[in-house]
Amino acid sequence: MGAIQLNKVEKWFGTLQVIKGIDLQVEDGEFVIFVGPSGCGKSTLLRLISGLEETSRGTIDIDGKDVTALPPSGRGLSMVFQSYALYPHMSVRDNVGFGLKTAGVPKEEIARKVNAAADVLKLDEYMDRRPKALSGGQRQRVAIGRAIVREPGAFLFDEPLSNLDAALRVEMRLEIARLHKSLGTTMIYVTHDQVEAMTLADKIVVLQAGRIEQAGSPRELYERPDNLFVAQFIGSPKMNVLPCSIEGDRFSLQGHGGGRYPHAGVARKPVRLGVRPEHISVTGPDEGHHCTGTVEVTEYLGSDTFLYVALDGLETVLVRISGSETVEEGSRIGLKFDETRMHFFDADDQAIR
Amino acid sequence: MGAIQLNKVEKWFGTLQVIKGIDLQVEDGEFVIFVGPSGCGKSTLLRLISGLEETSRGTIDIDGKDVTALPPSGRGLSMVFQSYALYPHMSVRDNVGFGLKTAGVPKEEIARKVNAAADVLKLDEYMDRRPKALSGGQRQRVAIGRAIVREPGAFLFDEPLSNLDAALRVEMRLEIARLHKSLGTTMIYVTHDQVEAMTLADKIVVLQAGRIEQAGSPRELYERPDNLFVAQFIGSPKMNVLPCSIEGDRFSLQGHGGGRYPHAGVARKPVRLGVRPEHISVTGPDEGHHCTGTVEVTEYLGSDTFLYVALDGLETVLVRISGSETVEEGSRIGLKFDETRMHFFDADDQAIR
Amino acid sequence: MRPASILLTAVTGLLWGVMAMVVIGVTLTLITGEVALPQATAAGLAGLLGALVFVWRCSAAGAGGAPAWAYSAVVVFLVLMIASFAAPFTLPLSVVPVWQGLALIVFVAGVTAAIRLCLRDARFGPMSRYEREVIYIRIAKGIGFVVFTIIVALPFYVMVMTSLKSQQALLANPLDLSIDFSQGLSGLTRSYVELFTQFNFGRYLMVSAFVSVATVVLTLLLSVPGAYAVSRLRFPGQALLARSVLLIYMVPAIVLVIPLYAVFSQLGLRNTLTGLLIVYPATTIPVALYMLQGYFRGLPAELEEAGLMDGLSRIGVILKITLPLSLPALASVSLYVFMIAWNEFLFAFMFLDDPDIFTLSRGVVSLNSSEVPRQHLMAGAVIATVPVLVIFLWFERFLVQGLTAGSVKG
Amino acid sequence: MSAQTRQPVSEGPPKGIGPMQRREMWLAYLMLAPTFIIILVIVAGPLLANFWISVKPVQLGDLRPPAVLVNERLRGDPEAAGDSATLEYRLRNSSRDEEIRDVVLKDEVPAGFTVTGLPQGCELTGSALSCTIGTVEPGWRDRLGLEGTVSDVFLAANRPERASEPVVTGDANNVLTNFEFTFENFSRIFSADEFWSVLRVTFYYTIFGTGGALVLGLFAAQLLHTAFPGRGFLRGLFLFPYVSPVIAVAFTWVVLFDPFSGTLNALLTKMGVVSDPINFFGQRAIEFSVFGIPFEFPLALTTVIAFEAWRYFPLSFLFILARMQSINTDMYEAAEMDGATPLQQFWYLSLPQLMGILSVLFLLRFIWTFNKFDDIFLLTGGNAGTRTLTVDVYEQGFALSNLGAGAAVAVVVFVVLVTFATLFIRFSPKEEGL
Amino acid sequence: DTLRFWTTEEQPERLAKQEELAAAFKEKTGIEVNVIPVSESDLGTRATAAFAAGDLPDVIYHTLQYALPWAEAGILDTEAATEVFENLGASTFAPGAAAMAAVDGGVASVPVDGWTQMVIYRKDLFEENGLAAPDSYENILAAVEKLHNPPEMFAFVSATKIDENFMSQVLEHVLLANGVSPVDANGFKPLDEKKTIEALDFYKAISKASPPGDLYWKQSRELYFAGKAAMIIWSPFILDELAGLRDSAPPTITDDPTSSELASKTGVVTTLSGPSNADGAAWADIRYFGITNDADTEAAMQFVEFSMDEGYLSTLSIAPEGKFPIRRGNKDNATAFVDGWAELPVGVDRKAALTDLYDADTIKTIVSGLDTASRWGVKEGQLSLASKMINSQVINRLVREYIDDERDAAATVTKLNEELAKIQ
Ligand SMILES: Nc1ncnc2c1ncn2[C@@H]1O[C@H](COP(=O)(O)OP(=O)(O)OP(=O)(O)O)[C@@H](O)[C@H]1O
Ligand SMILES: Nc1ncnc2c1ncn2[C@@H]1O[C@H](COP(=O)(O)OP(=O)(O)OP(=O)(O)O)[C@@H](O)[C@H]1O
Ligand SMILES: [Mg+2]
Ligand SMILES: [Mg+2]
Repeated sequence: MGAIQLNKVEKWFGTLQVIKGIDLQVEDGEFVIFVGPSGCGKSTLLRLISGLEETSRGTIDIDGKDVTALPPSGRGLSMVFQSYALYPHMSVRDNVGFGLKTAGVPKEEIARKVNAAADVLKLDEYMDRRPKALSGGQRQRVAIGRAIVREPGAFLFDEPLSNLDAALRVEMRLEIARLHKSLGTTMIYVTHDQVEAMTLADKIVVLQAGRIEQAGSPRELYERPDNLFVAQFIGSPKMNVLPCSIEGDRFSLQGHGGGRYPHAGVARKPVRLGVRPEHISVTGPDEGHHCTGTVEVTEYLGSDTFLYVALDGLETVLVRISGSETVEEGSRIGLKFDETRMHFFDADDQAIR
Repeated sequence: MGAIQLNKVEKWFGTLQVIKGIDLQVEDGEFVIFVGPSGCGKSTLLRLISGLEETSRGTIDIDGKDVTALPPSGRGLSMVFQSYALYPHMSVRDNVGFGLKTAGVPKEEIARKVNAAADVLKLDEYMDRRPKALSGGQRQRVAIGRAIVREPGAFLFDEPLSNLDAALRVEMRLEIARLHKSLGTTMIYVTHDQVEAMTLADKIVVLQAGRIEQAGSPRELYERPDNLFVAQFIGSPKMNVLPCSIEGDRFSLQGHGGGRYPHAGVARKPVRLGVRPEHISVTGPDEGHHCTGTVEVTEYLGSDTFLYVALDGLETVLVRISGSETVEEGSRIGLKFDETRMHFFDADDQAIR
Repeated sequence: MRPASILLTAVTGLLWGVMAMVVIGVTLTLITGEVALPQATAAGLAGLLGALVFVWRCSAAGAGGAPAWAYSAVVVFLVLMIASFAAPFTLPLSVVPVWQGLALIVFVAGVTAAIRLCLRDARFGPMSRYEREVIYIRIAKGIGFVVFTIIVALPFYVMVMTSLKSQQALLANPLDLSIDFSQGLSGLTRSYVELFTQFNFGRYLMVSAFVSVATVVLTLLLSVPGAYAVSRLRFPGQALLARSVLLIYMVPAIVLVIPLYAVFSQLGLRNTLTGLLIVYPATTIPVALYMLQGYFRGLPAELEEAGLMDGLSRIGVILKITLPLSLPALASVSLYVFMIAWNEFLFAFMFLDDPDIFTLSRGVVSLNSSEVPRQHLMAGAVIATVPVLVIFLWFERFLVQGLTAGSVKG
Repeated sequence: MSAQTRQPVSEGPPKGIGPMQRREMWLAYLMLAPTFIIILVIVAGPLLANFWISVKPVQLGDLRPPAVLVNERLRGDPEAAGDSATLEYRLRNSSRDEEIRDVVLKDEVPAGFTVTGLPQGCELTGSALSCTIGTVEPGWRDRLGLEGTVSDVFLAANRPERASEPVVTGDANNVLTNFEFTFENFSRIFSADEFWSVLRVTFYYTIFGTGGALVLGLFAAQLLHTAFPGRGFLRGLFLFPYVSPVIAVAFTWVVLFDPFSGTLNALLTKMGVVSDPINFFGQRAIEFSVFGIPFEFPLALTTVIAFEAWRYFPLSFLFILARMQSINTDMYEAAEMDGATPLQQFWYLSLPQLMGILSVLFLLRFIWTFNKFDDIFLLTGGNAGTRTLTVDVYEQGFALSNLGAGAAVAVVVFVVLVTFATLFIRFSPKEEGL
Repeated sequence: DTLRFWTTEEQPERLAKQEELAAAFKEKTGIEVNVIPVSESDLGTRATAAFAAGDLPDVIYHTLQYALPWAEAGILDTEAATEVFENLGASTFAPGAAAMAAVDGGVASVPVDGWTQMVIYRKDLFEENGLAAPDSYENILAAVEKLHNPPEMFAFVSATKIDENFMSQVLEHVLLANGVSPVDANGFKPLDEKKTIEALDFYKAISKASPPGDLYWKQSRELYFAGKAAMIIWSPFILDELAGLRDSAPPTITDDPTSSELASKTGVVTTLSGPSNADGAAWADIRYFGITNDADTEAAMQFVEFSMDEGYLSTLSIAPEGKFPIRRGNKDNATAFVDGWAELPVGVDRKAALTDLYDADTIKTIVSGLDTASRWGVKEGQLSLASKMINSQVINRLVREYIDDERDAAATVTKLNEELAKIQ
């Protein structure tokens, strides 16, 4: 139970196509995260799966059964909403037990299941409070509790943590990870938070404009992005991109130096080079380096310092160095890229590998 | 113009004391940032300076003149609000020029100054739009423009960037830094964002419960926190704190090893040791280290990986390692602290130096 | 096949058949003046069978051919004609044939549409509780729409139609609310013409308009500062003052009338518009103040603080920032106050005796108490109603917003 | 630094208010003053007057304090200068129950009138006339004739005697202003059977009228909650009854329900639903019996209640609709996911969420309905078992001229309302206040 | 200097005539008169309220029932009225009408015009069924028996709307017919139980033969005009309408609203008798000009004098069918006004003389009624008390409750006596 399959799913709002034919296989027990820029259709896709929106074209199968025409109640899924969507007039206990009550489960069994969920989520103390009397994190737990008790085939989360403050977000993130580990249930999770996506997912699905750009494990996406969009979308601060040219097995940056080009055998030729801030090191202006520039701004963050380096004749490049190193604003430095961690993109923004 | 002095300032809401006697000297042209946990009185303090709240006790001087009883209009300050507080019924041009208009500045001069501000903030294209038709970042710019044109003695910002998304926040942060550099006007800025505080401030004022915990430059606060509160408040992820004991010039962690204690001459004895995640390195379980533990969770973020290491018999410690290194969850490792970057705190949570 | 599903389908059809027949029959009667006795039984039967056929065709999915509702329509029509012996309204088909034909079309279309809307996803097979309830709710809503529309619209329809008829026609056949075009435009509007020429209604209209607008202006002038003070300024007794205003709700107007009558008479204010213009704002200010302060509270305080930082004084903030931002609220308060003043009856009735300064409400009462024919009374009612309805429809949005924003939190 | 800020907490909150707040306070009072003055004068004043009058045996006529009425006329048709004429003052005690003491008449003799004979008790100083009359009995009347001759000046003027109004002063006991109190009004109304039936009718009217408006409003709000083409139109239409002048809709109902020429009765009789027309507004009760137990169905009262529900359901409809639209749709989606059926969603989610607004509406409408006068007055005039307390105030105070009794009923109304509102506010669901 | 004149004749066409009169008066004296229509049902309350507020008009055109109570309450300036009465010549007035408003040494108000209440019946139906004219309880009940056939035909349309003067009038007429009166020379006199019960039973019988509900003049006329009532009680104001002369109240028995057919089928009775009072009685209403105590007395007197003299025929012409002259003539010609009145055309939208519409007998019945007509308390000198009793609507209310079977007849009489005794 809990394997979900989308086949050429499309969603049209009137004449506006929001989901443009998505095929996706979610294995039973997998933790899948949808990320993508705002408006790309993450929530819509989740709601198609839940049944809250009608699928315009294509089919959705759960455990091999076509559920495309079933109402939400018939799909056996649970959902946790960004706004928590708790029932404000009910106690936590009733909130959590509501799904069971509507299903006609006997009272004792409801009580038992609700208490079990409360144990898992450490909600025991708050069971008789109204949602209003809870903090954000507690509300989030209640929302999750409500989803758990129904023992669904899969959990759907729509940006469940985005209303929490940073510290709480970290805590709840760990909790969700733990929950997934202990329940082993399929989870589909929408977020726009990098860190959540990277740390929680078994598989990240990067969406853009209603299409899947890439789907894969976090490390896959970070280390081997399929295209420029994914490369820049995953990783924070984002990847620096510079125009480059190729000669044989060497690349060169206009007006600067160059280095070895590893994919010389590939027919497609790169026009851009991408390198992440953390894969650049600072050298003296005259030592071995790929390029030189002037430090425009330094941002000291304690653990790290970010340098905004204006390359001569090229864009500004962001470099991350350790917080203990100091570089003066306005000084000239050389930059050296980690050659094993450079990315090349062709004119169609596709990665060359 | 722009030096602000607070003398024993207090604020009472009825019988609730929110600001508990604050002395603070803001130099002309300084960029001062108030940080502190939610509800500690940052906004209130800012509003006392602005004159929007009445000061209950103590005095506020601007450029040596006591302005405690003056209404906001008499203090010559500008304020940028978290919600921007743009006048929705006026065009951008009128919004920006409104303060000048109420001051009775002639039309041509208003136009001139407004255009100048628009140039600085790249608002020219939007001058005739209503705020509703602007994006968040543009609105923020308008709010700043409105503050600029009045050429105030100082700018007051109350969490100006908290309504923007991450990317925009970075951009606007740089913009404000640039603005401060070019105008050289005093700025007082409230935020709860670490990064903003660290990167922008000349001086960070850490508030807690209506009192100043420490005031100083970002590096000072990061490297030499006065007390445990500041130590844990500044820096992200936050400092790990472990109980420790001292014998002569050596400290030891209960059930683990120890190291050299640098402040042997100080009378106060430390009971806790603090070390930041970025100042811990991973060793094999048997190599030289300060302590050993089991990796509970690893969070892979691409550039970095965070390890949650459960120390034997002690708390869980967070460790930051490079994203390219891999440590298996569940493996046993040793941890080595950077001895030059350890902090010791006495029973009153004061740092020992 | 589930008996329960079939029963649900059948009852749906039956209900709609009967409902549509009664409504259409009565409408036909009112429009034509001919007494059309609705054949409820036949209509119920027609609806019932129509519904069964509809669901049957739907269930036979992929059958192709004509859509299910077409079958249903045909069945409804045939059954109705057969079961009522070709006289669905008990009138011979030769009487008002056009209207009858129209009514028949409306009936068939209405019943078919209703069946289609209600039973869209129904089937004879097992249905979940969820699906059944969806159908119940559709039926209840459908009936609700019809019933509500009728009970709301019927009195207004009668009001307008009565005003267009002559006393004699009214007495002869109270059911005949058709428009008799044969009397020509002047005959139709005779009541109105007489009201405006002989009964001075033109003047009443002006007086009402003047009084209402003046009341609005006075109310706003007084309540805006008050509401602002209560909602934004801090001062001792704020909560008490804000709440005590509401006590006026507890005071019946009739209790005020008698003392005010005496005092106003002595001051020479009774039987003057000035008198009304003192009383009306007094009764509207609390409401206005209440609505406005709700709105003011909802305005972001930071906007006003921005104004203060921009160098304005409190008054400046009110004039330059609060008021322009409150235009919707001001509009809704104005509309509401206008409505109250325009519709006010008691004070006008008690205070005014001079027909030169009658308001419309007062004027209409005087139509009732004499031997004035009923169509005049109704025409008077129409004249009193139309302006306020027109203005209301124009600004409805504001009224809805303001009324609710002002008094309901959350 | 930290050591320095950690000074002992100062001496507690400052006393008094600072200069900025004081400025704000005065501004606030200034802004509120006009509102409060007008409300005090127009509402609080009359209300207090009512309380005062309710403990006094006051008839409507007593509002006019006892006084000596005077009428000045010229008698004797003088035609030429030198003709004699009489300037006659007719005097009358306006009260039939109270004597008036120290009555003095003062007037100016018109120019050109030469006084030749002064009645007793009168003095003439120049042209100033002053007559001391003394104490006069209730119902007393008298004439004073001032004899004299006229000159041309006098004749030329138009009614010269009216140039100055005669002034009569005197003291009398005034029931309105004296300090004698009585509870007679209350004992009178409480001992009348009628009062209790009026009270009962008032509560029926209020409770069912309010309840009806609420239920209809709730139903209508359900109908218009979801979007569909024509919703705006229907919403506008549904508000008509509330927006239209009461006078128009009340008369329309009377016409519509008229037993002889009303459309509704014609419809009912023609369609064979009833055999005789029903007099909806005129018939006190329909009697019928169930299992031999006779019941009375209060027809007119029911019709009036129906009118009330019809006219005011739009208000509850508006408020309920607004509240429903402010309920987060997320909550319903969550319920969908939880497998709740539509009726379960209504019962477990919508209704509890609406309780707050429903109770506020109930309170408001209860108060307003309780206070309602116009509607019943126009529909039935309070007859046929529809007389409510407010109509009774009018009847007692105005129609029967017993102001004291009317005021006593008004006091009852006020007390009942305040009691109800207090209790209600204390015990009703608290989710949203006013 | 404007006189305020309250009049209960408030239909526009009648108002217009009064305004003409006012204009003529202004022409003559320069005094402006503001004619203010007041609904008859409001007149009592409004006058009392205005008195209390010290805001009375100068002149009020009112009915008999208010004359003495108002004089007593201090609303009317009886001296001024008496003076006008005497100026005009007491002898020029019909004696009965003046006597009804007599107070110490004069009249409370100046009598203007009067009419008698009539039983109007369908002569054609009565003849068809061999019924005697409905001039007694007995005859009426016999006719009820024969003719009652609802909803096509109601035998009677009685008056049951208790707050309408109309009900008081009809009831008083019925009670008078059986010799019942609540007053004697010493004031309140308990109602005679037997006679009252007879009258109550009669009233209940005709009410049961009426449509349900709150009936008053409006329904009576509508039903009669529609040919759905056999008998009604009405004032002579109906005479022109009955003949189709007024569009706003057309006979609807035929399709032609201007037809005088119904008039020709109608018979009239003014004197009604009951089993205990074979002589029977007629009921008259007289209208008066009252000058108030707040008036500009002299101008008001001038106005009343003018209306009763030069303007008298205009006054009567407002509705000649219901305004029989009380002032017979002036100093020069003792019958000037009676003669003039007879020629006044009746009707609103169409005009005709009464003599053209009704046969001489009928007209004679109508007019002569005024001479024999009476009211409670007139003979006994207790009109004022009787008026208060009527104005209190106690009788209406209790009778209505009797009709609604809330109390039996004897209890009703007891209760009536109780309540009436309270009225001073
Ligand atoms: N009910 C609707 N009607 C019309 N368009 C809609 C509707 N719901 C969503 N859209 C459009 O579909 C697109 C995708 O919306 P969706 O909410 O799925 O984005 P998202 O990826 O979840 O964005 P976010 O990160 O902001 O939540 C958007 O352009 C949105 O405007
Ligand atoms: N008008 C007020 N009346 C009473 N208490 C207030 C008022 N304004 C603020 N407070 C209280 O004063 C304290 C400080 O509030 P303040 O808004 O200054 O906090 P803050 O540091 O800005 O918090 P945040 O980061 O959440 O904005 C809080 O406990 C708050 O509840
Ligand atoms: Mg989304
Ligand atoms: Mg704050």
